[in-house]
Amino acid sequence: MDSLANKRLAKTNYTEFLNKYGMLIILVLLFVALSLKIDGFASVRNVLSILEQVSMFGIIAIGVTFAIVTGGIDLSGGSIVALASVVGASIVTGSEGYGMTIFAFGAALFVGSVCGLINGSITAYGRIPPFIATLGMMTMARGMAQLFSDGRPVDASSDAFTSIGDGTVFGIPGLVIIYVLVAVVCHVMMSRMTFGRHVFAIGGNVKTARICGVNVEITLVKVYVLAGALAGLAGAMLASRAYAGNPTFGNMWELDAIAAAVIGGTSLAGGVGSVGMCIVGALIIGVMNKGLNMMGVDPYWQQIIKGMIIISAVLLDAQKRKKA
Amino acid sequence: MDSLANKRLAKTNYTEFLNKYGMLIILVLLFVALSLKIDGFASVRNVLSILEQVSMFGIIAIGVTFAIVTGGIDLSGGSIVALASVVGASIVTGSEGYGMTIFAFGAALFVGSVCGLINGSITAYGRIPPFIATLGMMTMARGMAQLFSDGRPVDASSDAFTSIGDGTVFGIPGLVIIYVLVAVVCHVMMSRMTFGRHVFAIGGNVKTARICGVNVEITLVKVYVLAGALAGLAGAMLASRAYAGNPTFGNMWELDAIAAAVIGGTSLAGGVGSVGMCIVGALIIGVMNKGLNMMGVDPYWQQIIKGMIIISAVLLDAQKRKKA
Amino acid sequence: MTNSDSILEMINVSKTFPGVKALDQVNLTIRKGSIHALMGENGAGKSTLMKILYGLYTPDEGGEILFDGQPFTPKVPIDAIRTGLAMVPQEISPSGNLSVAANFFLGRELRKGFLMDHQAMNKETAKVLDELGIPMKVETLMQDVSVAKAQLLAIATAVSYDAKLIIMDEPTTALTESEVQQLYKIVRKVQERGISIIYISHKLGEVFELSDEVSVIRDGEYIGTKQTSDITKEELINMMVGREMDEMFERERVEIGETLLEVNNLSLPGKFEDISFDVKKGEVFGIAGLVGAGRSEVVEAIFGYKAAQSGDIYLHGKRVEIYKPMDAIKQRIGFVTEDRKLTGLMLNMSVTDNMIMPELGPYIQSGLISDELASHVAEDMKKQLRIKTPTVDTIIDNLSGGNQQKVLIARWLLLEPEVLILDEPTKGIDVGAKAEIYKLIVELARLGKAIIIVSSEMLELLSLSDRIMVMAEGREIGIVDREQATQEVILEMAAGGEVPSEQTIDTSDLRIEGVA
Amino acid sequence: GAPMPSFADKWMSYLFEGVNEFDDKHADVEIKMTDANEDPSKMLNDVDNFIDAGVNSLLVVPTDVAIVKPISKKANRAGIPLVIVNRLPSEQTMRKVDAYVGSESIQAGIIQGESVAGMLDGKQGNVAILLGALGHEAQIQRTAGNKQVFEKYSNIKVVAEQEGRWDRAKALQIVEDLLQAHPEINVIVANNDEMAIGALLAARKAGKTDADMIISGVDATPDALEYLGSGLDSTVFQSARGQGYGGAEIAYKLAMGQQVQKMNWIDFELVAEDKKMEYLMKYAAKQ
Ligand SMILES: Nc1ncnc2c1ncn2[C@@H]1O[C@H](COP(=O)(O)OP(=O)(O)OP(=O)(O)O)[C@@H](O)[C@H]1O
Ligand SMILES: Nc1ncnc2c1ncn2[C@@H]1O[C@H](COP(=O)(O)OP(=O)(O)OP(=O)(O)O)[C@@H](O)[C@H]1O
Ligand SMILES: [Mg+2]
Ligand SMILES: [Mg+2]
Repeated sequence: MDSLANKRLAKTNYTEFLNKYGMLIILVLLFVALSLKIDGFASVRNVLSILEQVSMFGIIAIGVTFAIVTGGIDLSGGSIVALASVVGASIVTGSEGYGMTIFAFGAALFVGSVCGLINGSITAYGRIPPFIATLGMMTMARGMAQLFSDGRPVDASSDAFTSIGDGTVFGIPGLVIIYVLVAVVCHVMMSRMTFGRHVFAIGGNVKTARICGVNVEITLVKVYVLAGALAGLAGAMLASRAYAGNPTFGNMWELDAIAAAVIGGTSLAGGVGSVGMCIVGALIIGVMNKGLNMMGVDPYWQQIIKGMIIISAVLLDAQKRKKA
Repeated sequence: MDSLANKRLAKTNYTEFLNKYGMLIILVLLFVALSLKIDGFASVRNVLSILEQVSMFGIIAIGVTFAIVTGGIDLSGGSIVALASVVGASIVTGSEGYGMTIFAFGAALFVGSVCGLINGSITAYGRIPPFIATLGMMTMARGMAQLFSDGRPVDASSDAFTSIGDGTVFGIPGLVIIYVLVAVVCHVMMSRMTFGRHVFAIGGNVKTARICGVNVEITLVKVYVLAGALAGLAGAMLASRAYAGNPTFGNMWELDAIAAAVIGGTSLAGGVGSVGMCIVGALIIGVMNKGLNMMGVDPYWQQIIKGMIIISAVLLDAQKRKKA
Repeated sequence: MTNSDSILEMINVSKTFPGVKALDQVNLTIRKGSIHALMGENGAGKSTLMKILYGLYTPDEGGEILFDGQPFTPKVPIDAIRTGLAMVPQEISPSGNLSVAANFFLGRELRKGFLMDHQAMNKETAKVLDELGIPMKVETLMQDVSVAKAQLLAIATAVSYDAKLIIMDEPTTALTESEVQQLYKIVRKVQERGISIIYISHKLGEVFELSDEVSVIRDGEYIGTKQTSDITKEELINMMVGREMDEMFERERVEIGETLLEVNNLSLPGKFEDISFDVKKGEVFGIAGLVGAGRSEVVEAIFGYKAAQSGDIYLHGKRVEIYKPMDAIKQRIGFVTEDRKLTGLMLNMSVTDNMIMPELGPYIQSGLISDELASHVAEDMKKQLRIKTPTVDTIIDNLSGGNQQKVLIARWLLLEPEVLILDEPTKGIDVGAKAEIYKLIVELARLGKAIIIVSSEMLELLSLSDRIMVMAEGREIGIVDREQATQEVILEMAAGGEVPSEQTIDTSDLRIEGVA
Repeated sequence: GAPMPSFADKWMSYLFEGVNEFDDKHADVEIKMTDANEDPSKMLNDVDNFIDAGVNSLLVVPTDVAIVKPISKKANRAGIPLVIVNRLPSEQTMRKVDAYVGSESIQAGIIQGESVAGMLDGKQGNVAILLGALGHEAQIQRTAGNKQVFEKYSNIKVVAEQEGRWDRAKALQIVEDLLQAHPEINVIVANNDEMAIGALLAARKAGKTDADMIISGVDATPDALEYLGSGLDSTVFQSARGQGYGGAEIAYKLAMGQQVQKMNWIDFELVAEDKKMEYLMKYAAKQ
C-alpha cells in the first residue's frame, strides 16, 4: 500500500516534470544534436549569437504571452516593430551622445505603448475580439510606418545608438542584456505581482475574475500596452542593430512570436503560460534557424523543415504528457 | 399586457435582426457611401468585378469559417494557394483542351486536401492546437511551392485553363460562378447537413459533442480537408486568372480570410458562424479595397484606413448589439 | 422610508432581457443579522435578482435599492464588494491553474511592496479554512480540487470578505450531507457575527433548518415574505408553485418485465472494480453512494464515454460492444450527464440544436435537415416538460439552470431510449419541475424502458427506484430491493438516524443523505 | 557565404543561377545561400551565421541599402572580404565594402521612363505606376527614376500610384480598379515584369487593345519576353546572371587574396519587341 502510494507520487512528479520541462528537454536535445553535427555550434560565441538573434522577437513573444494568457492574442507586434524602428531611427539619426539614444528608445516604447493602448481599449471596452483588434492594428501600424518614413529606410547612424546593438558588456551583447532584463522583469510581473495574478485569472475564467472584483478592462488594457511597449522596444533594438529603421522590418514576426509562446506551452485557450517557457520556445526557434543556416540547408527546404520541427516539437510534447 | 407583449416581441425582432444582419447593413452603407463618392461604383460591372476579386480569398474564408466554428483556426490557406497554383499551372502549361484543365483543378484540390488532411490529423489525433498545426503547414506549403517551382512563376498559358478565370457565362465571370456554387454547397453542408451540425456541436462543447455520439476526430479531419481543398481550389482559380502559378501567391490571404469570417460574425470561440455572413465579411473587405483603389488613395494611407474600417465595422456591430 | 432594522431594501426592481421579463417590480427587505431564504421555481428570477445586487446586471429604470439605508447602484462587482456585499455564485468556476490560496485572494491579493506576499496569503488562507473546518491544502491547483471542495472554498471566500451581507446562490448542489452540515455550521457562525445572509435553495429541508425568513418569487414577481417558523412546507410549496403539491413523490408501480441490460464484472482499475447488475424492462434502478464513489464513472463506462477495461455488457441477452458514445446511442442508450456546463450544454447554440444533437436522422428530409421539423419537435418537448424559454430558438445560455436541465433530459427522451441513464437528474431543479421529471421517468418505465438513476438525493432514489445498488470507493457494496429500501428500512439499516442526517450502511463508511 | 534577400523573387532566381553556375564551374568553391525573406534583420542573422561558420568571403545582395552598414562592420571585424551585389549603398558605406557588382536601380527607372516617353512620341500620356513592396530599394529607386523622366515631359502625367507588392495577382486587381476609376490611363509603368504582366491581363479584361495601352516592366524575365509585343511594350534587362556570376567571381578572387576593381558596373539594357528573340535565345542558350 505504501509503495503503491510512493509509486503514484513518483509518477505524479514525473508527469509534472515532463509537463513543466518537456520543451526544455526538447530544446536541449535539439541543441545537442546540432552540436554533434556542426563544428563550433556548442561554443559560447555561438550561444550568445543565438541569444542575440532571438532577443528581438523573443521580447515580442513575452508580450504576446501575456496577451495569450488572458485568452487573447496580439498580431500587431511585427508592425509595431517597423513603426518604432523608423520613429526611433529618425530621432537619433545624425545625432551623437546617449541623450538622444535614450530619447529614441523612449519614443519607440511610447509609440508601441500607444498602439497597445488602442489595441487594449478596443478589446476591453469595445468588446471586439483581440484577434481582429490587433489584426487591424497590424495593418495600421505598418501603414503608419510607411507614411512616417515615406516608405524608405531611415538611417540611424549615431554611434551611441548603434553601440547598443553592436556593443558588448563583459562579452555579452547589449541586446542579450536587454532581453534578459526584460525577461526577468516580466517574469516577476507575471508570477509575483497582482497584475500577473489577474492576467491568469482573466484567462482562467473571466466571469469569475470579474465577480472577484478584478478590474478586467484595466488589466486587459495594461496587457496590450505592455505587449505594444515590448514590441516598440524590439523595434528600437532592431534599428540599433541594423543601423536603420525600415517600414519593412518585423514582417511576420508576430507569427514567430506566437509560435514561440505556444511552443513554450502557453495555451491559446488562456490561463496557462510562463515567461520562462516562452523563452524556451523562442530559443527552439532560434537554435533551429541557426542550425539550418549553418548547415547550409537549401532555403526552400529550410521552410519545410522549420514547419515540421515546430509541429513535431509540440506533438512530441503533447504525446509525452498523454502517456505519462 | 397585450401591448406589452407585442412591444417585447417587436424589440426581440429588432435585436435579432441587428444581430443577424448588422454586418449586412454595414456592407450596404459602405457600398452606398462609396457609390455616392465614386462614379460608376454602383454599376453591375463593378459589382461583378468586386465579386470576382473577392471570390478567391472568399472561398478560403468559407473553409476557414468551418475551422473557426469548430473552435479551431486555419492559417495555411494562403500558402496552399501558392502551392496549388504552381502545381495547377505546371500541369496545364502548354497544353490545350479542357481535359488538362479539369485535371489541373483536380490536382489543385487534391494538393490542398492533402495539406488539409495533415492539418486535420495533427489537430484531431495529435491533439495539438490547430493554430500551431496550420502555422507549421503555412511555412511548409510555402516552402514546397518554392521547391516545386524553383522559386519562379510557372506559366499557365492554356486557353482552356485561363478561360475559366477570363470567361463569363451570361455576363457573369467564371470565378464568380465558382464562388457562388461553393458558397451554396458549403452553406447547405453547414446549415442543413449532419456534418455541419456536428461542426457546430464541436465548437459549442466538444465533450458534449462526444457524448452525443459525434465522431469528433473524423469531423475535425473533414473540416480541415475541406478548408485545404477550398484553398487549393482558390489557388487554381488564381492561376487561371493570372495566367501563371507563383510561389508568392496568396501571401497573407489567410489573415484576410480569417478577418472576413470574423467580420461576418463567426466567433473565434467556436460554435457560431455562417457561410452567408462570411460572404458578407469578405464583401466588406472587397468593397473597401475596390473603393480605396478607385479613389486612388495613397498606398500608405490605404493600409491605415483598411485597418480602421475593419475595426470600426466590428466595433459598430458589437455596439449595436449591446445597446439593443 | 428607511428602515434602520434592514440591511437591504429592494423596491420595485425590474429586469428585462430581450424577450424575457425576468423580474417584475420585486420588493425584498432583508433584516440585519438574519438568514433570509429566497425560493422560487427554476427561472423565477432569483439569480437575476442577486446578480443585480452584485453589479453584474443593470436593473431597469424605476426601481430603487437601499443598502444599509444608502442608495445602492453597483456597476461592477467591486462596487458591491466595497459596499459590503459578497456572493457565492450559482455556478462557480474557479481559475483552474491558480492555487487554492490564489483563488481565495483573487482580486484582493496581499502585497509586500510591489510583490505579492505568497507566504502571507497562504498562511491567511490556511487560517480561514482551518477556522471553518475545511480541510484543504492551500497550494493545490484548483483544477485538482473536487467540485464540493471548490464550493466550500467559494463559501469560505465570501465569508472572509468583510461583508455585511452574503449571498449564497444554491450553495449545496455540489455538496454531500456531511459537507452540508459543515456549511450550516459556517452559516450560523457567520450569522453570530451579525452578518446577514441571503440563501437561495430549492431544498426545503435546508430552508427550514437554517432560515429565519423566507421570500418567494414566481415568474419574476414578488409573492411574499414569511417568518420560517410561521409556515409549513406545504404552504411554502404552494407559494412557489401556485398550486397544491405533495413534497414526497408517490410513484405508481408498473409491471417489470424481462432483463434488458446486464452488466458483468465491469472494471476500470483505479475508478471501479467488478460491478455487476442487471436492469429489467420497466425497472428504475438506482445507484447510491458518496460523491467520489465512482458511480458516475460506472455509468460513463456503460455509455462508452470512458471505456471500461474489462467486463461485459449485455442488451436483450446479447453481448454488445460499446467503446464510444455512438455505439451506445445506436443501442438506444441515453445518458443525462451530471455536469451540465462541462458535458451537457452547448452554451451558444439554440434550445432546439441542443435537443436534437444525438440523433439527427429523424429530421432529415430528402438528404437535408429540416429545421422546421426540428423546431416542431422541440416545441412539443418544451410543452411536455414545461420548459421556460421564449422560443425554442433561444440560445440555451440564456435559460435558467433548471430549465437547461430539462432541455438535456428532453435531448435523450427524443432518442426514445431503451435504456436511459440519468446522473443527478434533478440537480438544481425546483420542486415542481422535479415532480414532472419523476412522472416522466415513471412514464418511461411504463413503456418498458430500463432506467438507471445516479443520485445523491436519498428521497429521490427511495421514491423512484425499484432496486438500489450501493457503491463505495469504486466497489459494489450491495443491491437493495424496493421492499427493503423504503426510507425506514434504510434508516433502520443505518442504525436509526434522523432525516436529514448521516447513516451508515454495511460495514463501509458509506453515507447516504436524505434531504428533500 | 551568400545571404540573399528573397528566394521568392523571380529575378533573383536568375541571379542565384549565376552564382551557382560559378560554383559549379569551380571545384574549389562552395557557395551557400540563405533566404532573408526580405527581412533585413534576418539578413543580419544570416551574415552572423556565415561569419560563425567561417566563410572566406561574403557575397551579399542586401535587402535594402541601409543594411549594408552593419553588415560591413561585421565583415570588417571578422576580416572577411565583402562583395555587395545589385543594390548600391551610399558612398560612405562603400568605403568599408571591398567591391560592388551591379547597377544603379534608378537607371532602370530612367531607361524605362525614356522608353515610354519615346513610344508616346508627344501624345498625351496618363500614367499609372505599379510599385513593388513599399520600402524596398528597387521600388524606391525605380519609381524615382520614372518620375525624374516624366517630370521633364509636359505631355506625361502620373495619375495613380499603387502598391502591387511585386505580385502579378495583386497588380491585376489594382489595374482592374484603376482602369475603372480612370479610363483615361494609357500608360502603365511597373516596378517589375510580374506586375506588368498583371497589368496587361487586366487591360485585356477591360477590353483595351494593345494599341491603346503602353505597358512597361523591368527585368526581362522569360515570361515577360513572351508577352513582349503582345501587350507588353518594353522591359528593362538587368543581367541577373551577369551580376550573380560576376559577384561570385569577385568574391572568389577576394577570398584568394587577389586584387579586384572596386566598382563593377553591369548596365541595363532596354528590351523592346525587336530584341525579343535575341533575349529569348539568351535564356534558351543557358538552359
Ligand atoms: N443573460 C440573459 N439573457 C436573457 N435571459 C436571461 C438571461 N439571464 C437570465 N435570463 C432569464 O431570466 C429568467 C430568470 O433567470 P434566473 O437565472 O434568475 O432564474 P433562477 O430563479 O435563478 O432559476 P434557477 O433556480 O433555475 O437557477 C429566466 O427565464 C432566464 O431565462
Ligand atoms: N478528472 C479527474 N481527475 C482525477 N480524479 C478524478 C477525476 N474525476 C473523478 N475522479 C475521481 O474518481 C473517483 C470517482 O469519481 P465519480 O465522479 O465517478 O464519483 P461519483 O460517485 O459519481 O460521485 P458524484 O456523485 O460526485 O458524481 C473519485 O475518487 C474522484 O475523485
Ligand atoms: Mg439561479
Ligand atoms: Mg458522479
